[in-house]
Amino acid sequence: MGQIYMDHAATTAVRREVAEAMKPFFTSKFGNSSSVYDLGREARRGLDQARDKIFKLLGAERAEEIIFTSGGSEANNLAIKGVAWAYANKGKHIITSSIEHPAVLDTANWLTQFGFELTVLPVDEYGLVDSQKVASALRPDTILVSIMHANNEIGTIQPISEIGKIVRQHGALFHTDAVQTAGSLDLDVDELNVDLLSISAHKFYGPKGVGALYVRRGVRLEPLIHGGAQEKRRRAGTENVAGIVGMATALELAQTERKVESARLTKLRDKLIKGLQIIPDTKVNGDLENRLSNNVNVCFKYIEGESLLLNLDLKGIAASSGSACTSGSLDPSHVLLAMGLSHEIAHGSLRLTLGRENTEADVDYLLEVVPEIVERLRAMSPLYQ
Amino acid sequence: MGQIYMDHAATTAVRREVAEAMKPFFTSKFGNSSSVYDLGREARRGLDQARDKIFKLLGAERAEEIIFTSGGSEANNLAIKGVAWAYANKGKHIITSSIEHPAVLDTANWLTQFGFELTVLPVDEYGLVDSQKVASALRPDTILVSIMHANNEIGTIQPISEIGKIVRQHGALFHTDAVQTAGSLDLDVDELNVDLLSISAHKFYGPKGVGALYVRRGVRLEPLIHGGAQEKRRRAGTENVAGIVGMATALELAQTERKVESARLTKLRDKLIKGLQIIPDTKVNGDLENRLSNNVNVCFKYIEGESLLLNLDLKGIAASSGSACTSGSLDPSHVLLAMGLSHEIAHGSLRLTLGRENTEADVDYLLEVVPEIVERLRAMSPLYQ
Amino acid sequence: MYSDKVMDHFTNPRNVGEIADADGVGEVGNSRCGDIMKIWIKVENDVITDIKFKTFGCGAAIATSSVITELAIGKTLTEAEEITNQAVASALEGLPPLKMHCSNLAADALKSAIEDYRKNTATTAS
Amino acid sequence: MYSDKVMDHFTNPRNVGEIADADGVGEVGNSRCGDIMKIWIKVENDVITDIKFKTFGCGAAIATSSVITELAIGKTLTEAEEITNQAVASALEGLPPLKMHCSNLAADALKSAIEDYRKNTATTAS
Ligand SMILES: Cc1ncc(COP(=O)(O)O)c(C=O)c1O
Ligand SMILES: Cc1ncc(COP(=O)(O)O)c(C=O)c1O
Repeated sequence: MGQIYMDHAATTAVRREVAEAMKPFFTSKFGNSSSVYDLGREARRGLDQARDKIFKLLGAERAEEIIFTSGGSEANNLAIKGVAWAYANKGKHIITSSIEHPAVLDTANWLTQFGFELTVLPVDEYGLVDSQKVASALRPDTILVSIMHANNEIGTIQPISEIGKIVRQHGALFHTDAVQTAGSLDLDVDELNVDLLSISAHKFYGPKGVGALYVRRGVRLEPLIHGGAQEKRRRAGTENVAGIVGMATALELAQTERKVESARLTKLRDKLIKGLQIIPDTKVNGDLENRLSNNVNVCFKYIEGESLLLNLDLKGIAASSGSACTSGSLDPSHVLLAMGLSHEIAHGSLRLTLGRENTEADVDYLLEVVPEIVERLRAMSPLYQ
Repeated sequence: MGQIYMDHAATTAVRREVAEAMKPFFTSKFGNSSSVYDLGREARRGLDQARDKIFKLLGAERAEEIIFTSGGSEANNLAIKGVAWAYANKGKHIITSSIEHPAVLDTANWLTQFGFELTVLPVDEYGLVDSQKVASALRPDTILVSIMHANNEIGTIQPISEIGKIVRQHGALFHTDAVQTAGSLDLDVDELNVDLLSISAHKFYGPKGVGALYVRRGVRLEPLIHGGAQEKRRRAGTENVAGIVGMATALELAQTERKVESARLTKLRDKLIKGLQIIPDTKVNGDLENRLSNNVNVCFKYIEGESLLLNLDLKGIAASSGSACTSGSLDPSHVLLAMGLSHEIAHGSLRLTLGRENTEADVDYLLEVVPEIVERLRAMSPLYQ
Repeated sequence: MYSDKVMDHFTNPRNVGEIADADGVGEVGNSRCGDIMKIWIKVENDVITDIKFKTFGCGAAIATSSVITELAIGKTLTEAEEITNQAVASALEGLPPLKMHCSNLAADALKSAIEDYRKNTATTAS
Repeated sequence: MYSDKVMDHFTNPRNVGEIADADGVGEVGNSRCGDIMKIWIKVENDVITDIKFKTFGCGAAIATSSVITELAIGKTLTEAEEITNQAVASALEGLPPLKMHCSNLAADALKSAIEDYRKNTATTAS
């Protein structure tokens, strides 16, 4: 039985070209990029080239607008705490949405103990943030708005460009968590009207433990990690050169292949959604129009997510759920709840996120296997009559 | 002309065994360790085994006492800010020393704007912290003392066990930055009397961008990076599994080979020091007894460090200096200044840090080349008569 | 994550179903926290002669429900009442720490079914 | 980090040394900041006929000192005074950003030497 991986929103495998690009920086070009000697300069060159690639791919103005981090969570923390501490004199109001990743929500919440005020905007039943609600929430002391580009669970893509226009006209800074979109959507920071943007390499076939924060020129930022002079004093620590080179290579490949691959995945996605909808008492979550090309998210009523995942795993399928039982908490996905789903239904969610290795045969296999499993679990469920 | 790398305190190359251990986690075992399916469990197993290795090598009590970070700087920031925020109710006084790494000093300094008070202890001419000075500096509201295990520039090893005893009897927490010693000294957290201890993989032939913080059971810690539930909610972000596995492998190898390799390096180090001392107007920095086995640090009066390094690079030797010109700041090494050296002399420092690949022939070559370079630069110096 | 024993009970759960003319029915949990267990028992001379369950919940919840039906059948009510959640976890060769609290409710469901039986018989007797 | 031109002047610095009977001597920088440049000039009919330097400092400091001696020799004092630190950096095909401020002092050292010459001749004339 082959393994079918359909959890690309969780993480992806490092692709061959990326692994190759990283290799020399582990061994022969291992120098510390801050050093003056030849080995250090080689590392510096690797770093500079990676930064150049990335700033251009994001449509940024200059290389210095990119700060390398240890991943998406650090990038989000740096964006929010960094702006908050740097602009606390100007104001202490921050706006975000109820469906953000915990690395945004928890971070913004943490700041409230220091006198920062937080407005968490609701979303509609499709998980969309209303740009008019952003406009009404803006206050004279609003320093930052953070709305994610696309949601990791339901794949809903937000009207970032529109929101950004409103926020920036108002004079506040605008951050977007683009961790889920960096490998699949066009990321032009000027078109998106963003001042800060987070990415994470392992979501687009790069290595885990590397990310970046785009910070528009002129935006002040207090470091999250203090210490050495790396990253123009905005992020201390010896740079993960191999990882950074890997990220740049991965982003370049993903952006080059973006259109063709997106079209291919959209077809598979739609076939999958259509096939799963045939199962009775099934609800498709998220917006069907403004949706990541690889995201499928459905709720099967009367059954619980983890037992579904375990059964899928036994059939060789790797998938994910917004079930509380997979996260170790009591409450299921805060995203599904924010969209108005009941706890009971939210517990039965299944997320399938497609990627490079998936084929139509995989989709067909899934459509064969899932109905049986759902039926079996429902037969065992005290909620199903 | 071969390349001679003598800057192992800056960074080291990933050794073959480590690269091998990391490999599968980039490609075949790439799963997200939080996932329930098989691929996720494989990653989780890699992570668990790495954590087990490391907690045992540090003489810790349990695996949960290890928090993985993106390196030494993050570990130091997490230790200091994490304890400060968690214990602010108890007190706001922190003690450290004048020769700490910037990741400790800048972090502690940053906290003073939030009402934390900082005592920065002086060191003697050998760079040693006096444990009696620590004792006198302790106050009822002291929550944390952070003294590094060994200094990265001068190699001086501090009496950590003694200081730790005093601090912990007083009821404060004790952190040590062991980034420079993890690969070369015995690191038993109980013998060292520490509550928190930082390490960084790239200093002991592991990859860059991975480190760990040991946190004694019962010590509370506010996260530095908020978000997901990883690392028992003390450090959010998808784990760099490959890097973490690499770090564990590297630490295990280093600790196994520690005694034999230390003895070998001590011999080379002493030959190097003796040979360089023959050059007139040369000062050896640091303590000759309590010293890392691989550290040589000398000042050649009347010359400047960067020009020395450039000349060495032209001869194929990679080394480092506490010169301001290598760091881009105006002031030379804060460590050398803290030991009482004048700016002029501190500018002429040379640090040679030995490692696995270095042989006696390397030392001989250095002793042949350095005197010529020093003479040439002095002939050009307006300070030398 | 799960022991072989848990996976065995999860993939081949014993005694799934309902008992139409049950002497006692117990239910614990709620859909908010994600685990609901319902247990039906038949009792003859104070001994559990038949037992069935239905569970909405994760792998651990299903396995604990299944294993408790094996543990309880043939036991007197007093013996059955003494089965602890801890004993259920042991019979499964352990559960992941996170699952010890939220999904290990089968003993409570059984107790609730026995209580229900006692209530029913008390009513009948009175 | 450094251009080939900088490395050329660093490894083969021109006009290193002192002029015993110099007409003007200039010194800038201090050991605190890590760069000290000293320049000696001989002047005939307002033209710099000989020039030497000694520098304590980084690669950039040595290269800028060396290149300014080449730029200045044969120039009139007025021409020499017009050499800017920027021109020195350009003659070296650029300097790393960090070095533009702290180590690019050669033009100042030359100006100081010319000033010294003027002061000396003024004193003699009076
Ligand atoms: C003593 C000491 N502490 C902390 C660090 C920071 O470690 P990293 O560069 O891995 O963040 C270093 C080295 O750079 C160091 O030598
Ligand atoms: C939308 C979003 N933001 C942030 C993150 C955090 O990224 P990382 O795990 O690389 O820290 C993730 C994924 O985990 C994500 O999906």
